[in-house]
Amino acid sequence: MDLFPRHLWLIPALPLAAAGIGSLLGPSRRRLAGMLAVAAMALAALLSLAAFAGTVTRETAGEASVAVHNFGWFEAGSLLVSIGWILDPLSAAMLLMITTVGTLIFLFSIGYMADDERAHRFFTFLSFFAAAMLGLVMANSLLLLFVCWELVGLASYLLIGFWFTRPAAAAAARKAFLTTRIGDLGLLLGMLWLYAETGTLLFFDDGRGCLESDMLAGLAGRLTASGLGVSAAISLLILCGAIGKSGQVPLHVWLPDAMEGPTPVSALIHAATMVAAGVFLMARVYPLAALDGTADVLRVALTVLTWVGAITALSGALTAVAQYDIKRILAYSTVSQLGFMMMGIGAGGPAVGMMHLLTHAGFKALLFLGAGSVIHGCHHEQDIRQLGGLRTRMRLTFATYAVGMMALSGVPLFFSGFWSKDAIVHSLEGWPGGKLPFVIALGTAALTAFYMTRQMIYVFAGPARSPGAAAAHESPPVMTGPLVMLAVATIGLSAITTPFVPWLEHFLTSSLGKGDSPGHANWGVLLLSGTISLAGIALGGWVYRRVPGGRATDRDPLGIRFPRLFDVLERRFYVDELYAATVVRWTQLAGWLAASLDRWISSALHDAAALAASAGAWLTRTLDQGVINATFDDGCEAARDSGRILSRAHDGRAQQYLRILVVGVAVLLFLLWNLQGT
Amino acid sequence: MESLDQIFVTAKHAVLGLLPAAWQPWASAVISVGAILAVFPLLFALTTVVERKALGRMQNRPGPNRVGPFGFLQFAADGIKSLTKEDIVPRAADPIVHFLAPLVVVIPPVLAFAVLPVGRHMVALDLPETGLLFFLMVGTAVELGVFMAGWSSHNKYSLLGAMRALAQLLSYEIPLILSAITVVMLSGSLSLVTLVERQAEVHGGFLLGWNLFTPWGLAGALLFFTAAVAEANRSPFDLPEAESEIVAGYFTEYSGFKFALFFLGEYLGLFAISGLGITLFLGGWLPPFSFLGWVPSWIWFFAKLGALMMVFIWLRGTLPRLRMDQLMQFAWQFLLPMSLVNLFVAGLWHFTASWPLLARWLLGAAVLAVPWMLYARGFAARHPRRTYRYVT
Amino acid sequence: MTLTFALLAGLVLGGAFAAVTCRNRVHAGLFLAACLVGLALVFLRLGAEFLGFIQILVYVGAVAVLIVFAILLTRDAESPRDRLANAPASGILIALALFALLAWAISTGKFPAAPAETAAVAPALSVKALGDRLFREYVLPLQAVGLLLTAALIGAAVIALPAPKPDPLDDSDASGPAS
Amino acid sequence: MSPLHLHLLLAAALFAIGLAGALTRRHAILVLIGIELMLNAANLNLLAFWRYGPNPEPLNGPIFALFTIAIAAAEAAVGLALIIAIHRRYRTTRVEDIRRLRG
Repeated sequence: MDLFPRHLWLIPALPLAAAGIGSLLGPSRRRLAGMLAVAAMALAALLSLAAFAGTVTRETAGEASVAVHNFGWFEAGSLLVSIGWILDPLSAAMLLMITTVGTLIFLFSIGYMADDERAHRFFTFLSFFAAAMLGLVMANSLLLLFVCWELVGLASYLLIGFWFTRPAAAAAARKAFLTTRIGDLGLLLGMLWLYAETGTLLFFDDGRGCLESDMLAGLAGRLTASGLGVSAAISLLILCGAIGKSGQVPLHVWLPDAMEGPTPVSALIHAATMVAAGVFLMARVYPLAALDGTADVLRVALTVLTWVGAITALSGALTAVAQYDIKRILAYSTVSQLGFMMMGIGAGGPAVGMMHLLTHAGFKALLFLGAGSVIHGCHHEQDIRQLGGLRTRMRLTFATYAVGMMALSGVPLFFSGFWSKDAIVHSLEGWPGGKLPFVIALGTAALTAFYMTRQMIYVFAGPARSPGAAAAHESPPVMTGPLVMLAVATIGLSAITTPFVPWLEHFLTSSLGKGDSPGHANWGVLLLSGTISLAGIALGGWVYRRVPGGRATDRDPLGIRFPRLFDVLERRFYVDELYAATVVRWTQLAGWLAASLDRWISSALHDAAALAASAGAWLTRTLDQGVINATFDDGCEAARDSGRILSRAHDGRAQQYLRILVVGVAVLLFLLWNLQGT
Repeated sequence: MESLDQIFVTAKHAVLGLLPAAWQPWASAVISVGAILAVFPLLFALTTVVERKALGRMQNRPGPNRVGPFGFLQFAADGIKSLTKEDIVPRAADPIVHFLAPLVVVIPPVLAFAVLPVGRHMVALDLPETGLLFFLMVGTAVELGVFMAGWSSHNKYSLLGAMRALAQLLSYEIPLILSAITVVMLSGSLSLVTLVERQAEVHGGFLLGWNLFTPWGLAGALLFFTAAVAEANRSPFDLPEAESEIVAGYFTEYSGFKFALFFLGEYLGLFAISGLGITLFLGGWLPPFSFLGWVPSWIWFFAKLGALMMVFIWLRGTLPRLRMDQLMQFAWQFLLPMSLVNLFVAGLWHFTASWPLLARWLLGAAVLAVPWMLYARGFAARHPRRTYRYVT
Repeated sequence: MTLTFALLAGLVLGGAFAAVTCRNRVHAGLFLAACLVGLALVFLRLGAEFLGFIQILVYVGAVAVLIVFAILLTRDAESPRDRLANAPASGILIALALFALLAWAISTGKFPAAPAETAAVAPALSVKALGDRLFREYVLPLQAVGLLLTAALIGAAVIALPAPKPDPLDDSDASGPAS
Repeated sequence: MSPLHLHLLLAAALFAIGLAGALTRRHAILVLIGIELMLNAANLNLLAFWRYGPNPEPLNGPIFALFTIAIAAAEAAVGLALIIAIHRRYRTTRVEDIRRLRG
């Protein structure tokens, strides 16, 4: 294994090169760009397969399953910042997953984006994203991970806003960017704190890494002022980043809107890989999070993690029930599944969570691609009420979609989703932190089955409810091919995820350590979750039995029965509205404060102007506070406006800036010399 | 012969010998300055006459032939006339700047002569470190003078002339300096004296190693003299003072002695820059062939200078004036790239020092010729041949 | 030594003061040139012959000329009365305060004293040595500066490019001031 | 008052004058002039320290001054180009008229 991990950089380098070349190509070469991206990705997949195999051999041979390659990045004075690659079961599995799923999705996008004249840009961004994501996964340094983390965010921004001519897309991109930033701030703080505590950001550095026993032992005793363990505090901060990226409550709002992007993007970034980055991050820093206390005492960070996951899972599933946009439904189910993974990590340890991550990546990508194929076939009709009857027109899509649906809703035995979710349920059942998450998980499982059934019925059953759906046609093989492969993978994975042949779990556990209550086969629970998912499907089938005969304008049967509840769900618990209100008020206040602070600096005349203007602006804003704005974007609007108020102080007069600058420098120099003098 | 070569130097030292040691540096400076101030204005006077006569011949007219033998005292007459003329300062003019401008135009070339070796050991001020730099530095000061003249006159034509002059001088300075730098690159010195001595080695027993006889030197010389003509506001680049377009450009509002100063400054500048060209490319005061070494060095220098003057006069008599945009385009789109290529060739020449002479030559020539042809083709493509309608 | 220095300092400061105070912009440009010439002479007195000449070559020959050129190109209809930005007092005050601060720091500051012999005679600034260091230790900054200048040339040409005209000669026209 | 102090004081004065100009003048080009003056003051400092500093051998002062000059040249070129462009676009060169960047 001399090639890896030393030359692990080859894997992200390939898509990066593809992106580089793609960025030079013109619209006329967009097909070539697509081919290039796919080829690079496939090559990367082969490489990561090799890496994976190497890890497996080492792991089975009982050698150290963690192989790292560290090197100095740059040196500033006494500070040497070093980064490195890591190749352990976790990263190996992730690499393999990303590259394979990525390859298939790239392939799919060739068909999906065939008639978009900016497809070359699309593939450039896509490859760039893949490179960043792979870098994130194989980073052996929190710093490198953070860098790639941000790059991934950028790529996601670019891709969500790929059709930036649509205001909705642009807004969604901005929203995703801003929202994830909030979390990333936490991650950044956590990183800095960790560095302050341990003096290194390398995860594994033969003994000196911040995730290795000595460092952890050093951290173990320390408490913050609030009595919270330092490691717990740090991992909570890191968890903020994970929450932002993985669309956990309360920062989940961006993920559904991100569906404005092209469907392959939703499949790759907002289902399979990027949103999983948060889960991956938590799995990576698990030793840190699991540090304070011992196994019998509950770990703060992990408890929070579990509860965040539980709440997210439930709310996501509930919301998904009442959505009409095919992609939004999938988005909310992604949110809830991510919650599941978080729960899994919190309760059952990283292996459990990661397992669900891997399987979920497979079948959720499958579902999204299926949705993409549907959308493509029905001429960009996304409202499930307008669809219907596609079972006969798009047989292949239907079959594969069904596989994905059953995997997601956890139909027993033959679908990976069942086993991985089941492992989580197991671990929750044995979790010392209480039974409630276990119940939530079961309820969510039922809901999942329910809304997936609803979607299936709406989309595929009965006759077509709109001309678009009536004119639907099966997608070209370049699109259906990946679907089939993913379906096969979904079923195939179930072989190695069962608690009877828990090969994958062992493989992952070997490097990540066990959780509080690792799931072990428990017939009762197994039976319970199986029946629950089947019950959910049955319930869905019963509730929506009349939909196939109905018309597009019919109200949702559930909506008829519980209108108020349904409205709440449809409006996504009014979270966006809540944010709009709060964020508006908050930014207002901040802007007004900042403006009034700035006042004394600049000269009297345009201060008066600033005061009047800011007061006026504030007044107007406070007036239309009364009207609750409908979307989060008004929050961004408000941010901009208050920025405007703020910027009254810098009125574009270079000389003002120069004045202030000089004064500041002079004061600094003065202080500097005085300090020298003393 | 040796004595004849060094006659001025020995004379100077003889004079210095009479003085107390303390004075000698000052005295030597004074003498050198005096010599420069005596020789070059005289040269200027003669050149004006010669130019007018030559132009006359080219235009089938006698030219000045009344004052003195063959009219060769014409300059005296003109000088007296301009000295005795009334000196008019326009009311709108900016008096101080208007007064300073001619000085700023005249003084730099005079300073430039200080570092110019007009003969073996015949240089007023040898700056071993920065001779060439000094020369270029004083050269740039002229621009400001021209601008001052044009602006201070508060005359539309003067201002136009000044603007043209600024644009032109700025633009042609770059190829000028770049082509001069090639010589510095290969001689490894900024001292003009050293630059001349470096060209003294003998090829094939008789031909001296003037830089002109190298591909980069040849191209450099062509570029340099082209730019030099522009720097000196000589036809065909005399747009700043194009009589037929903007009267007399930046010195429209000058009369009498100041006008003469402008005239003087222009010619001194021309001498200076030609002298620099001679020093850089034409072997300075060296004879072309080693067997002509018995001729005094200063004679060689002034012979070359005279020859160049004749060439400039010939150009003026022959070439029509460019248009402003053509002028700019020529500087920025032809001279500048070509001089950059020339720099590259000079580098090649340096690194192929071990090669046989012919190979180096061919290589350099090829590297220069290819872009040149490409440019030529590009221009031909961009500017279809104009059709002129002649009066028949 | 002090006399010549005083004269030069007077030239520099006077030129600078006139450059920033006089109404007439072209005069300001010319005073700037004068001030820079004086500064170049100071450099010569410091033994930095090369830099003195470069200073004149670049500043007087290029920058000053560019400035007056730009002044000519941008004659707009603003009356000469409003020649000061608003609240000039604060600006002057700030400048004075800064000068006071610097002067205080200089007069109180302890500087590593030069060895007697170097203090007495100017160190020879040989262009060869300069080039050596420039192309050995400082080759990277040198490259960077080269890049910067190229970018500035192109950038200035593009920026000053007037609203696109069909005539391809304009870019050469515009890049004139960018030299 | 050693020569070094004299030169530093000269530089400081030059800088202050340039700063005052940059702060108080209206015409963008005059502001630019002020900035050039400040740069030159910095150059003077560099050379003074090189000349009277403990070890003039490394020639750091002149080299830095050289870089400064080059950068100043670039700055002037771009700055003037900008001013010309702005003038062409907005018909003004008064600094506080050029306020498109204000909030």
